[in-house]
Amino acid sequence: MDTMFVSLAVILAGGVAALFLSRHFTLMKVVTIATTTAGCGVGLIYSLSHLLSYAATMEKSWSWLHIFTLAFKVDSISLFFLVVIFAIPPLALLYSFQYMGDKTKATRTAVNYFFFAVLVASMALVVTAANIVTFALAWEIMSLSSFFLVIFDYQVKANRQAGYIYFIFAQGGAMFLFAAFALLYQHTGSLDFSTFSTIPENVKLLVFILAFLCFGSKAGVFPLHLAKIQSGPAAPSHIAAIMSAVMSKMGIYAIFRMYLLLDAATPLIGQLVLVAGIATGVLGVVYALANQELKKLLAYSSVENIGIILIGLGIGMVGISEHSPTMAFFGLAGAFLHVFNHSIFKSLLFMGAGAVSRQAKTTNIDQLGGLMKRMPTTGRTFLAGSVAISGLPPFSGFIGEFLIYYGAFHGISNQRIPFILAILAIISLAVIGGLAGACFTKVVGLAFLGEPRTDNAAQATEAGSSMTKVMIVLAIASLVIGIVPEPFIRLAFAGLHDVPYTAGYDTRAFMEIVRQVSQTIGIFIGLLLLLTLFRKLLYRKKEIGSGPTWGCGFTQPTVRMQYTGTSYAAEMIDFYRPFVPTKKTYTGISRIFPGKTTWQTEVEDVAEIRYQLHMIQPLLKFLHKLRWIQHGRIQLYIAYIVLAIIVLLLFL
Amino acid sequence: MLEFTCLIPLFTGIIAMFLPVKFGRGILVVTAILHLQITVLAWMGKITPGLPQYFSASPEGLLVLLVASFIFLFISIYAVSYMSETEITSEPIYIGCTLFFLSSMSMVALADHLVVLWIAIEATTLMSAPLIFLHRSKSALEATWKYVLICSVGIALALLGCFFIVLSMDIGNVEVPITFSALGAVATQLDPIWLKAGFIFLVIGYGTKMGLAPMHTWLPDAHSEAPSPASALLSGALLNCAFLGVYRSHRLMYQAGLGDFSSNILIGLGLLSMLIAAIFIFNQTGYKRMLAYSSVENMGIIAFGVGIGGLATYGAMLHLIHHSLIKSSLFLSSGNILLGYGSKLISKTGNMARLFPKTFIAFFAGFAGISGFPPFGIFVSELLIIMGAFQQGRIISVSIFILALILIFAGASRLVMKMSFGAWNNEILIDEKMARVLPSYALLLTSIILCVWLPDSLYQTILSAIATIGGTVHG
Amino acid sequence: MSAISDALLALTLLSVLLSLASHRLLALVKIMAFQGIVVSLIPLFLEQHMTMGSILMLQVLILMKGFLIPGFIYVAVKKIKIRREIEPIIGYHASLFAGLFFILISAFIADRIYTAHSLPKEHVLLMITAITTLASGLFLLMSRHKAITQVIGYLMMENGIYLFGTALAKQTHTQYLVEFGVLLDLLVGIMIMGIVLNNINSSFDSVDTKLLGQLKD
Amino acid sequence: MESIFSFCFAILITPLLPAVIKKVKACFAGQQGPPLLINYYTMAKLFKKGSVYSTSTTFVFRMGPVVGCATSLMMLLFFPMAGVAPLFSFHGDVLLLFYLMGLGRFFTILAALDTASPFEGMGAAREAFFSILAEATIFCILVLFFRLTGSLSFADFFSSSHPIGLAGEHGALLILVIVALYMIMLTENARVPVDDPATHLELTMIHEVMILDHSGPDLALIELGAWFKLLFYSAFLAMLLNPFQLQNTWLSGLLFYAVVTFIYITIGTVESITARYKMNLVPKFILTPFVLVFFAAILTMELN
Repeated sequence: MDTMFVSLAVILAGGVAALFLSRHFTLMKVVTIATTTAGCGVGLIYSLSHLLSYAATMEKSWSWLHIFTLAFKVDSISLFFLVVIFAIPPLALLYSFQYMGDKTKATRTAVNYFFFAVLVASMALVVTAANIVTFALAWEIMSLSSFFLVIFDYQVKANRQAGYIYFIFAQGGAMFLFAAFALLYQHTGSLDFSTFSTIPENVKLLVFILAFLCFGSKAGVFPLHLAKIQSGPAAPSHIAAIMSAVMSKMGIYAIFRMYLLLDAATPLIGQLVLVAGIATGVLGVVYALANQELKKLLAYSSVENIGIILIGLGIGMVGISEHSPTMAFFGLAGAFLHVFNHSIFKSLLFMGAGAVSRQAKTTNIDQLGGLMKRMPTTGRTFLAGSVAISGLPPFSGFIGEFLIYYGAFHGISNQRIPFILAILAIISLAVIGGLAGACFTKVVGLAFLGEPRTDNAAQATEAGSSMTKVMIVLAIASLVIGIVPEPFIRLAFAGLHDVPYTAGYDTRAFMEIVRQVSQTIGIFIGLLLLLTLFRKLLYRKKEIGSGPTWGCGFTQPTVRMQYTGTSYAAEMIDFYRPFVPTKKTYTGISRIFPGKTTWQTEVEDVAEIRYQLHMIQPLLKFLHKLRWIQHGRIQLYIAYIVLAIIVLLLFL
Repeated sequence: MLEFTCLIPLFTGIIAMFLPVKFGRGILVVTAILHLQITVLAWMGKITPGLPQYFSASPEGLLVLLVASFIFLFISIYAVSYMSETEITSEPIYIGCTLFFLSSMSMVALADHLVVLWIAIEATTLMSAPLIFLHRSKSALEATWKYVLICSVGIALALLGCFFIVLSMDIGNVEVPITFSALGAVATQLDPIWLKAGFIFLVIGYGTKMGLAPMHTWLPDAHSEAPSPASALLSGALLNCAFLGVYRSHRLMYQAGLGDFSSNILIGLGLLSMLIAAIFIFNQTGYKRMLAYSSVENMGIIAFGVGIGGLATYGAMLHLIHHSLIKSSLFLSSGNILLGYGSKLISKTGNMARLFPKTFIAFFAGFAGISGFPPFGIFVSELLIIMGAFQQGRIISVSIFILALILIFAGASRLVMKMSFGAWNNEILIDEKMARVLPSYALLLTSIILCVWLPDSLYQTILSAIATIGGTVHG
Repeated sequence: MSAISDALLALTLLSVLLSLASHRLLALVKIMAFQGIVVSLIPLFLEQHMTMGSILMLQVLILMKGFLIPGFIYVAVKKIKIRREIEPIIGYHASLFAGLFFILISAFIADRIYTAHSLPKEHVLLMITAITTLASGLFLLMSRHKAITQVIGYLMMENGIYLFGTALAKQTHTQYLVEFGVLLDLLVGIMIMGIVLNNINSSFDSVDTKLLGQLKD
Repeated sequence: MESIFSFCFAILITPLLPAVIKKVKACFAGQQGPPLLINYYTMAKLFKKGSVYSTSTTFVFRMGPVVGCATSLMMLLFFPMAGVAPLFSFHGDVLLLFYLMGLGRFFTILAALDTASPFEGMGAAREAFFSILAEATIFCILVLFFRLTGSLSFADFFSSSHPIGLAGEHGALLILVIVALYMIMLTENARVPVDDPATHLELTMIHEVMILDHSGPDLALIELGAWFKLLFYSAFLAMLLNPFQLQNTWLSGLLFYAVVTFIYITIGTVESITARYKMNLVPKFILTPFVLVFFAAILTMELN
């Protein structure tokens, strides 16, 4: 455990070093990145070695402010999440070396690195915290530091807006968290996590829901996802990658940890998580499909993946309450593995988006195109990430979903509610997979393939080597996990080692299946190579012509005739119309010689609209009406005092 | 002689009134240091009150005294630099009144006698009114007028409350000195009805001074119109002193077995203050007014915490300390902003992060602190208050509490974001100086330090202060 | 003894009602001077044992309430060019009825208080007067535009509190407590208000608090 | 040995069967129709040719046909033709296989978008949309089958001791499944009434419009992939329909291919007697099987 604190100290030292070296831009970056990476490396080795050796839980605590203890505890679940926390940030930092290249923003970059280090350290503390106060402390530091990371580019109004919404969700969520903890404290009288299970059954559900509101908003559960989808596009790409890939997993961790600690008998919790997961997954991907802003799309896709993870967790929880060990084990393991996988390919995709925004000056899909030729490495790695995130073999996304499917299928039993939930989970997973495929074919097909739609896109060049190298590493990692999933599945299983319900589950039979999966993917790749060879043979010594795309008889095609993201998604979005309101503005044609007409569609987030319409506007209106109170007339001010006296005297 | 804490500033204040400006500034700082030294001596128990029938060194009094003395030191350092930038026509008056103000506040902190406390609080009004009126503008005049009139009415009512408590002694046939400590010992013999009536008048009276809604109406005007060092003193020290009056009345009620009655009133007023603050922080136009409403909110939080009792009382006391530190720091920063941008309107500020980086750090850190983010202490105190409220089973109250906190945060953060990061293209009038930034940093740093390491004596003092109203940190 | 004090109390009540119905500023100031003297005299006729100290205090009070403060306001009114109308927010007739209503309520409250606590009934009228004066003072504060009238309202409120104190407090506990408190209150309140008033006059050319409503949200 | 033979036979016979459809359609039109071996000739011709690539395209365009064909072939590798144990199988293989199909589709769509042609983009969008709906139905069928057999493998579904079939247990439920699967087959293989492979107007196409720019061996691979896929679906259907449990492998194989041919004939018949749906009615058409299967799956809740 001390090793971990040492690594955190090193990470923080890297962050502080950035503040002191902000005048020497390159030196600052080198020192910070090297130090922080070293710290993360130590942490990674520590967590991996303990995780795989099934080491017993470790605890450590200090007294704080006389009445609290700062208690930390490491078990297999923490270790698993620590692996993610320590594995991804170094890559993001390496990526940032060239991505954060603006020397005029040296101070700001230094501050960014500082808070980056704080964020990593606080996330490590979140997953190791063992009592209320420690957890709340780490959680709040995490929220605050990530806020500063989000508003890096604060000159842009939209980014400030995003930062604001992020801030509100963070603090609002924290308040719900405080309430949940306080409710626990009311019943246990203790701050320690281990006493949670002793509270009355009927309170547990309430506690969980309160906590879920907090953790869900951090993770990005629909309809609490607004902060997440706002912050994703606003933050610099490597930050967005960390936030989406790692920090939102803290929400998942906390939901799961809360569930374990509460040890509630009610099946409602599992059902709630599952249903939330289904809604989040499906709506997340539909919105991803509907959005043309690449980073926003990726943020929505994170929402979708959180949905998948929650479906896994939900399956696991339902399995636990139904005493179905297979369902429980594989639901949870699938969720864990997907946490790991998603952190890899989502980082990859965000970094790709960052490279695109840097090189092509825009991330709007409808203005991109043809980048595969201009940015070959970014394009190829992005393609790999897209296949992975669509859950398609032979990349890593499939493996996590496979485990969840496996758990869900084994949940199909005689009990009605779990049966229906399992069916819904399976179908929604399938639908999510299909939609994700549609979504990412849109991104790759329209942004990277075809012809550039604007000059900016046409003039894009490949991103710097530190950026592309990181992306290559991540892409290869995704592929390796997909082809040789066994060690990584073992990692997820090891993460479940300390979960009481699934402890001691015999995984040998399943490992056989995993080997088969691996083998089948091998066969597939072999077949693919064979066919490629066959194709090569067929084309040997043949004339390969090239010409323009056939325009179906149209002789003067322009790049603007290409299908756009909006048109690609239109029909699919239309299918989900009630949940995906689309604002269409059409100027219409009038007069005999019509002027310029415009047609514009914009997809709005249903949650945002509802909040705006039913919460924020009435609230603001109400508050505005009450502003009359402070009208400036002293006579009435005195009347308030008199009134207060009279009212209080009535209680006498 | 603990009374030196009142006498020294009084004496130096008179001197400063008649000396040239140059010496006055020195006297201000020297007095602040002296005062802090005496206060620390008092903390160590080295000196005791000379007039025990009127004054006593109660733990809560010492707490408030220390906080006031501590922030006074930094505010006076700031004030020296601030005054050199602004042209104040009557600087000797300002320095003199500031010192008198400190004197009267020290008196409040030490007063044990019901009427002496009342007189001291009255005196704070007298001494602080010239501070608010310092700029002699129309709006300053209006603010002063409202401050004086409303506070006078409130204080007059508090006097009535004192009479009622004396009456409750008469009816209960109690023959003790009218000090809080003496009354506390015989509290159960006092007539409950008159005691309750007395409490109501006291809480309304002192609550007016403390800024509890609906008596808070003077507060935003006065805080926004006063020069920033004075605002910082008003918010950081004066409100605490007024709170002391409320707190001691509540303790008397608690000792008389009427704790539920006074608790409910405090909770009600506290929540009302928070909600009112929430209303006005949304779409607020002036940043000093925003800070003033935030003071209303935080006084509400303290009243709420004290009303809840138990663990929450400890939280409220911590909140008092940290609020004073952070809020005075914020007001000092706001002084820099006012100097730099030349306007109190939020719409006429912006992009502090770039143009005003040092102040920005202090201002934004202060905002994060006041909103309850670690590593500032309000994180702990709010958590404790919420936990305490749940522990007492006050679910509905705490729901309102949390709702108000969220609303206030949503309102304030929008404004602070606008000021910190919003677009702004004009010139900065007066640049920031280290002398005007360091005091803010020092205050914030103190809050951080106290959140990491709470000295044992401070902890024990808080414990003994809250023990008398059933406050505890265990169970 | 009690006949004189009752008469004084009746005079006080009368002055209260008069002040509520008064049209002219100067008349109002005079009424207040009169009320100040009457109110200060009342304890003289209630006390069983007068000491030198209390008599001295009494003189100071009379001087303050009867002459100094009204004189001060009188000068202020004379000096500044303002309309001598009172400018009520609530009309004179309504104010008068409000005054009567206050008396009614006070009588009710006083009765409740004295029966509930079986206090000596001799002070009932004093109590009624006290509450009425207090309430009317607050009423004046709330229902008049001019800053000067508000000062007068505050003065009246202080008179009420003073009477209250006299009615309730046994002198044994409160050695000059009431007098001292009220004096200080007056000092603080009136002095500062006076200074402010002067400044208001020079800044706004008027002491109408309508102009003092600029600070708002 | 049997497995390898079965697989090879299926591969070899694949091009033959779609010709049946053409023949049937010709019959309905009163024509003679092309010879049954027409597709072999076409293949040979395409393999001989070279290709013309659009300047817009990248390597993705060339990958499309290969991946598509490979994924279709994978299905046949794992499918127990005529009840003969397939070459490979494991518990859970269906999940992997259907996701591989998704991969094939992914690359087909990308290849279409790579051409920068508005028409191909349109076809790609439709393909993506309709396949999502179809996928939900397929997974619903898997739920149902898992409920019946407790397994997730084609081999266990059809070549175990208690294969799923119309004649077996719960045959009644399977009627719903068969109807649904038939409709899914029409959807996934771009047949009437979802898509008309014989149309000449690009705006109304789905699958055909996506491969406009492919030529030569690439086109051949795409065609092959499509035929493999069609064979897989009709084999799937045939396994469900086949009422006999014959011990003799040869006989059952014969019977199986007879049923498969019958299915091809019905496709031809449907194509001859119905018109394709308007594009906005297609989602409804695809949702129908989903509802059917979901209903069937819910019904299984009562089983034990």
